[in-house]
Amino acid sequence: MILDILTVILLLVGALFFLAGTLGLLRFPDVYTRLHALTKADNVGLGLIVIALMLQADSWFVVGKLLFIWILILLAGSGVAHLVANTAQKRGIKPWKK
Amino acid sequence: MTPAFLYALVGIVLFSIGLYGLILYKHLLRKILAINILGSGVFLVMVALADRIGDAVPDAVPHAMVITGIVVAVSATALALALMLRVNEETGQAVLPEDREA
Amino acid sequence: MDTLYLSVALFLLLTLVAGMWRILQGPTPADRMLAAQLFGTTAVACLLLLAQVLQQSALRDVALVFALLAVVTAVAFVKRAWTEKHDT
Amino acid sequence: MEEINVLLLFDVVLGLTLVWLAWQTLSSLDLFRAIVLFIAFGLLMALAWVRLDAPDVALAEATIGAGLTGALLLSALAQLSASQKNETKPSLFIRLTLGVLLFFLVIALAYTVLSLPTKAVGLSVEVAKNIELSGVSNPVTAVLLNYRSYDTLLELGVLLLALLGVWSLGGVSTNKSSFPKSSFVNPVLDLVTRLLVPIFILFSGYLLWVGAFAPGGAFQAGAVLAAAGVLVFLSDWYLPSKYSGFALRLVLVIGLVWFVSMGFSFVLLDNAFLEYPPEFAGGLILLIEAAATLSIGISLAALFLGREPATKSDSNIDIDTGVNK
Amino acid sequence: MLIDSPHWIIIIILLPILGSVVCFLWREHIVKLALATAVGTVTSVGVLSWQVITNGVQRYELGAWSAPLGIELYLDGLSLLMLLVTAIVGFAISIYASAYFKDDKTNIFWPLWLFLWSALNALFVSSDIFNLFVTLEIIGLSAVALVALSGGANAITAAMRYLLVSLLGSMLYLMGVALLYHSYGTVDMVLLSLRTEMTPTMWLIMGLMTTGLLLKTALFPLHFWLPPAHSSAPVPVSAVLSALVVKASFYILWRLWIVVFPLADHAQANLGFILGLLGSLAIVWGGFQALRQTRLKLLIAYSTVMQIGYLFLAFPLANVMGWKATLYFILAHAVAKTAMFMAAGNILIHRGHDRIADFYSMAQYLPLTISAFALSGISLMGLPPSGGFIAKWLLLEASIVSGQWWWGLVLIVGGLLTGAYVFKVLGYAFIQEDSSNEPYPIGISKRMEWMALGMALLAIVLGFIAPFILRIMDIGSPFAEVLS
Repeated sequence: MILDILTVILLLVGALFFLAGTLGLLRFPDVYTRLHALTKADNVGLGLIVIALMLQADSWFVVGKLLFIWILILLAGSGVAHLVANTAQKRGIKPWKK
Repeated sequence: MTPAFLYALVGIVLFSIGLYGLILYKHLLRKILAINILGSGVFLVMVALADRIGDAVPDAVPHAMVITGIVVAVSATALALALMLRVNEETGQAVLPEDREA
Repeated sequence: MDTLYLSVALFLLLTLVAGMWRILQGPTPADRMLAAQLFGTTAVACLLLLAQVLQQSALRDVALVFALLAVVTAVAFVKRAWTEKHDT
Repeated sequence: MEEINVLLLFDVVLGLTLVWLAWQTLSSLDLFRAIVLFIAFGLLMALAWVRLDAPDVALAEATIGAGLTGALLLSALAQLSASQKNETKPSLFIRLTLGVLLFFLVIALAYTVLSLPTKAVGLSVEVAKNIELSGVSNPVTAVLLNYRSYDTLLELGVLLLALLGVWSLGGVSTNKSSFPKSSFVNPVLDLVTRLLVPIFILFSGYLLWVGAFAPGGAFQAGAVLAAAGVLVFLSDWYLPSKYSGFALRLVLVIGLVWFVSMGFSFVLLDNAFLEYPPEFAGGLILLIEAAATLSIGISLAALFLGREPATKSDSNIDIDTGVNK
Repeated sequence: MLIDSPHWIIIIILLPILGSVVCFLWREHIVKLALATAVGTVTSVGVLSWQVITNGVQRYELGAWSAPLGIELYLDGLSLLMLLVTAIVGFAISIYASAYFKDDKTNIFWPLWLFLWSALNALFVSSDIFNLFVTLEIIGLSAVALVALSGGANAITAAMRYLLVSLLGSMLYLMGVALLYHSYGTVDMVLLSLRTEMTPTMWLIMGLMTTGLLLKTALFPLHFWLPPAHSSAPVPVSAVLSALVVKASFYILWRLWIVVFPLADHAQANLGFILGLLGSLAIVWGGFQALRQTRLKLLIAYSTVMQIGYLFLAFPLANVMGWKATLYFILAHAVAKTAMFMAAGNILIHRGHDRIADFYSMAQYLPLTISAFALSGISLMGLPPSGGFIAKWLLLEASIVSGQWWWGLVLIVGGLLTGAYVFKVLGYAFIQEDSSNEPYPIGISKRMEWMALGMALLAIVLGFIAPFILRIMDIGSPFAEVLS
């Protein structure tokens, strides 16, 4: 029961992070800030949902796989974020200033 | 109406959109994308209809056929893209001669 | 519980559709590509939820494939497609 | 009941988005945007396959349809020197005529689809009845590698032919800076590649092995392997030229040759071509798939490279293009 | 005994595939390996023919799975003749190509061509409509790559257009396959023929599949892609495309029409009339276009557009005699057109161009080649005693028997047009110019000249061995369903 409640909370917060990420992607003014928004959804949003599902998993194999997927996304996401930001800078895209 | 029919209808619409794009758009890359979308439409119809009996185990034969089809599609796409680049190199444009601007 | 999973999945799908606006708007290719990346992650979350509801563990493999292939397209973008001619 | 409604809503949103994406892909003036939309389209197609209880197809779509095709398209766009802005809209009359014709086609197809019998006419019963004899328990693998393995055999040929065609076209000539030079060496990319390539290969092996009893199989495993190859090319690693001649060609055809010889080996024992004794079928299928995975993976990766890699004997080795070094 | 083995039907498919692979691997010996494969394939087809002629129809269950679960091969007189003509034309083209291709293109040509040959064989014996899709794709992709082989803007754009058309055709066909499967639960032609019935759905399926296949067969007005593709390809490839590749998609359409589509009498009459009409238009349009051309290879390509028209004249008749005429047209055209393209190739190499107006003194320099052109022209015109004559004779009889004599008029118009463009070329070739002009130093391989002449003679011989060929056509009575 407690597990279920925890799952519900984690899922909802996770979904909220995805919403925040999307809103950031839509509302933020330039590539760098949008990148920032994106990584929140990637890392935290997916992470929360993965933890929620791990609580409900039937076997350790599933837990392991879920964790693996999350780590993979973290790794890939950070690598890609670096590449995009780095290239954007090299290409001369100026960061947004107020 | 089960979801299967919904997806079959989506497949039909994709098929038509692909056909429209293939006939009307001139840029070769767009034509190649159009063929891919058209193909996805056919595949969707094929698999969706296999699932139309709701609760039964879906028929594996169309699934296998679609996997075959996806591999054909990527092979053809690769060849088409290579050809497109050659057309671009030879003519300086990425359209067929009949579609060139006067 | 399943209804909750599905609702969250549906919600994620809707945020995904909303994110499409960024692909359409750009303005730079990087913006479009970032939106596609978010697409990928959201789809992974959707798949994991569906795997739980439909009791199909294979969907987790599909999610894993999504995660892996997203890297490949992103790198292909950065290394090949992102050239000056598109930065307008 | 509620569940079903949420699912139905999910399907409706997914379906409409697919149609909208397809339309936007084709009608967008910016080609880069079109390609990104197409990649998104591929991802959503994979979700649709999931909803249609076709996880095997979803795997194939996610790897090949969205992933590799996307990388191929991006790479091709980068090499395209022609202006993209030469799209003029055809006259309203033509668009309307075609639109109306296609509208009727949609109506006719929709009518056809809705009037199909709702009782099973497919082969699911036959597939299930013979699954014991097929050597595997995943029905899709049974169809691909046993019941209709002849199609799969020819399919390996399609890949090989496409590659031959691409090689004969030779890519864009090298002196016109075919690939935009990667202007900097990136240590992060290098690290990511180093970490990911072993994972790709392991996962490919996993998909190959799991294909016997769960979604997966040679095509999906091969595509994941190909993705590793693509990542390697993108990170500017090179295939040593001593492997790029005969050895490479051998790997490309090994799947096909092995398939034919396995299929023929029991002909000598009075079996039909591609008939496997049920007690060996499982093992044989795994062997065939293993070789096929290797060939499929390398072929798809080679398709991405876009031309035949230079061998040691070729004098004109081009350093910029990364074909050989 | 080896010669009685039931596996020859699969060997004719596997042998060229393996040959292709071997050519791909060992490039140093590619021509020898390829020719050995060609000899082996022709021999296998020979053994198979002997089996079928003595024992009748063959079936083969791949993997021992019978339809509907598995894929079955089926070989009757119709398939056998298609295999035989493929073997003969294929062999001649292989010999010709061994002299034609000199540079690194050999490395690409042979694997592609042998694979194409294998797919053609596979197509003619398959009785599974999805498997036919796969073979069609192999044929399409390899044909496109072969067209592009000659390089240059014309060939590349022609190949690009061809690829798009070919893919569209396949997808329309595949949509039909999907709907057939979900309507009747099988993709096996024989089983489908027992199950199909005329419903609105069936009409749509027929429309999709027919359109897709007509696009690939290049029936007027869907022929737009053919002349550029067939004329800009390397000569051996042009021959393969005109002689065999367009016939492959036609063959599928034909089989569907005879076996699968449940055509009631009036439907048959109406749809058949449309196809017959398009065929007639193709003959007239193709003939006039051929006459207008100033380049030899384009002229021959338009002649193919025209000759495809003949194949559809039997559809409104739908009687056994008409179908036999169609098959005879296929055989005669395949052989004659191969000869004609080979002749054009010889001229092209000899002169370095194919401008018809500059063909003076050709008969002097290349007597064998010009004879080959003339003889194949006789067959295309349908003059006795050639293969083309038998085909036209059969069709004339069939149209009179079924009271639709007007199709006979089309034959006469077609013959006259063909005569006009053949004599146009010959006329220029016999013009004498003063021989002080620089002689043409480029000698061409005797092999190439003799091959052209050999095929042209075969086109004539087809007129003499008609009884034998007609007897083969009856094996398994492929056209019998229409009779009932």
